[in-house]
Amino acid sequence: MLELYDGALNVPEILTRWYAEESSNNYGAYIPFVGTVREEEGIEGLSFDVYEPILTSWFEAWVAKAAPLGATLKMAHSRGDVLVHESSYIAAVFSPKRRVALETIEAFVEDFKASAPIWKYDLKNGQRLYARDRSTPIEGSGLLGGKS
Amino acid sequence: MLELYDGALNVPEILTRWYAEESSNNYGAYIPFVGTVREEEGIEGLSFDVYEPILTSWFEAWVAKAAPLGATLKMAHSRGDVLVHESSYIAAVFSPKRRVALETIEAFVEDFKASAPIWKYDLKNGQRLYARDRSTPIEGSGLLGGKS
Amino acid sequence: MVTIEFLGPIQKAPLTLEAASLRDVAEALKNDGEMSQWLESCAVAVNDTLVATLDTPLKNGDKVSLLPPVCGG
Amino acid sequence: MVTIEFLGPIQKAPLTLEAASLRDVAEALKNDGEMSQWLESCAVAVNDTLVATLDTPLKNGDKVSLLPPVCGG
Repeated sequence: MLELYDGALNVPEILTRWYAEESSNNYGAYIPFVGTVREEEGIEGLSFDVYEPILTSWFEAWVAKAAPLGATLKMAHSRGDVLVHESSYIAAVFSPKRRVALETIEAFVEDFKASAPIWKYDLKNGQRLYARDRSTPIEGSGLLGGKS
Repeated sequence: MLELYDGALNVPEILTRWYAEESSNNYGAYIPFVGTVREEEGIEGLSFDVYEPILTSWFEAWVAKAAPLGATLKMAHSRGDVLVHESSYIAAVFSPKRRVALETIEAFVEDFKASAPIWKYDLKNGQRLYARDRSTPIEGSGLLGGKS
Repeated sequence: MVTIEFLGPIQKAPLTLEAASLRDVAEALKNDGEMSQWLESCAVAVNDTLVATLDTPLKNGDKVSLLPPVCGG
Repeated sequence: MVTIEFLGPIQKAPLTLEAASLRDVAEALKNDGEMSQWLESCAVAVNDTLVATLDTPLKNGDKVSLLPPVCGG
């Protein structure tokens, strides 16, 4: 399940609801990863643009990859502004055994960082500034910029 | 912080309280690992003995190891009986950045499995049976059994 | 006609143009000074599927999306 | 006198005995049929610190703990 919210995530509500949803599915391990906006370089917060169609297909591809391992994935992300010390991202894995859960959460979070179509902006002095130097080109980028 | 409880853990309460406790400490990543009792081989649940003095020093050594990475650790575990689909274990890491959090939760959970002085029993047909074949000798075991 | 849309931080309104393949889109955008800084770092999707070759054919009504470098989380 | 305690699944009441080092404890327990199945797989702590050698000295009042294979989680 992929959930998008306007503004900061309600972390207790999400972690608790996901735990309850899977409580009778006989998973032995539940690992959520919660990402929170850090106060640094004088920012007031971050802001996010999300392109939902491609995010959804990226997420569904991950769900399909996790299924043969017996694992289930969930994700929540913010759209728009999230202030410092608020949370903007939760990814979670449920699996029968701990090894699959530990390996899957790591790969899922790292691929999210590299591939998910979400753009981050610093909120600073009332401006919304694209965080270009912390952003990663999606694999295969540059197709349109090749020598012709 | 190390927390021991009689019986199953209140997972929503613990996950939420830990999140709140660290909410103004500028951590960017929070990863709890929640361990839940699986229904398998006809067990009614598991039961745990905990030897608190050595568990505490094991945990404090981990806290000291995580501190130079800027990371904070928390752990909760059950004593006594925990029924199937209830949870008995939560380990969590908070850190400024995701890589440290992902690497630390994995190492912390794996060392817990290998070293923490906790003994597991199957609850089956009203009996409490030591899960010897799923248990691991602590590193250095056998000292007293050497040839004399 | 195909529609070209620019995602995230690229401040540019959608374009429509005639194109038989992505190669035609690449040619058109290279002549757009505003876009030159982005082309090297953008991924490309056709109808919301990422594509890997300029030979990707386009037909009337297709949507081409440019995705600049990402940073979720 | 030192006290020997048996943790977790070892169903055995604590013992007290005279011992100048862990070597003396090992000798005493090897003659205890009930314990032989456990010795190969137990870790040993003195006053709640795990130890690695039979030469560990013991003094009056010390506590020696035997820790059988573990499985938390």
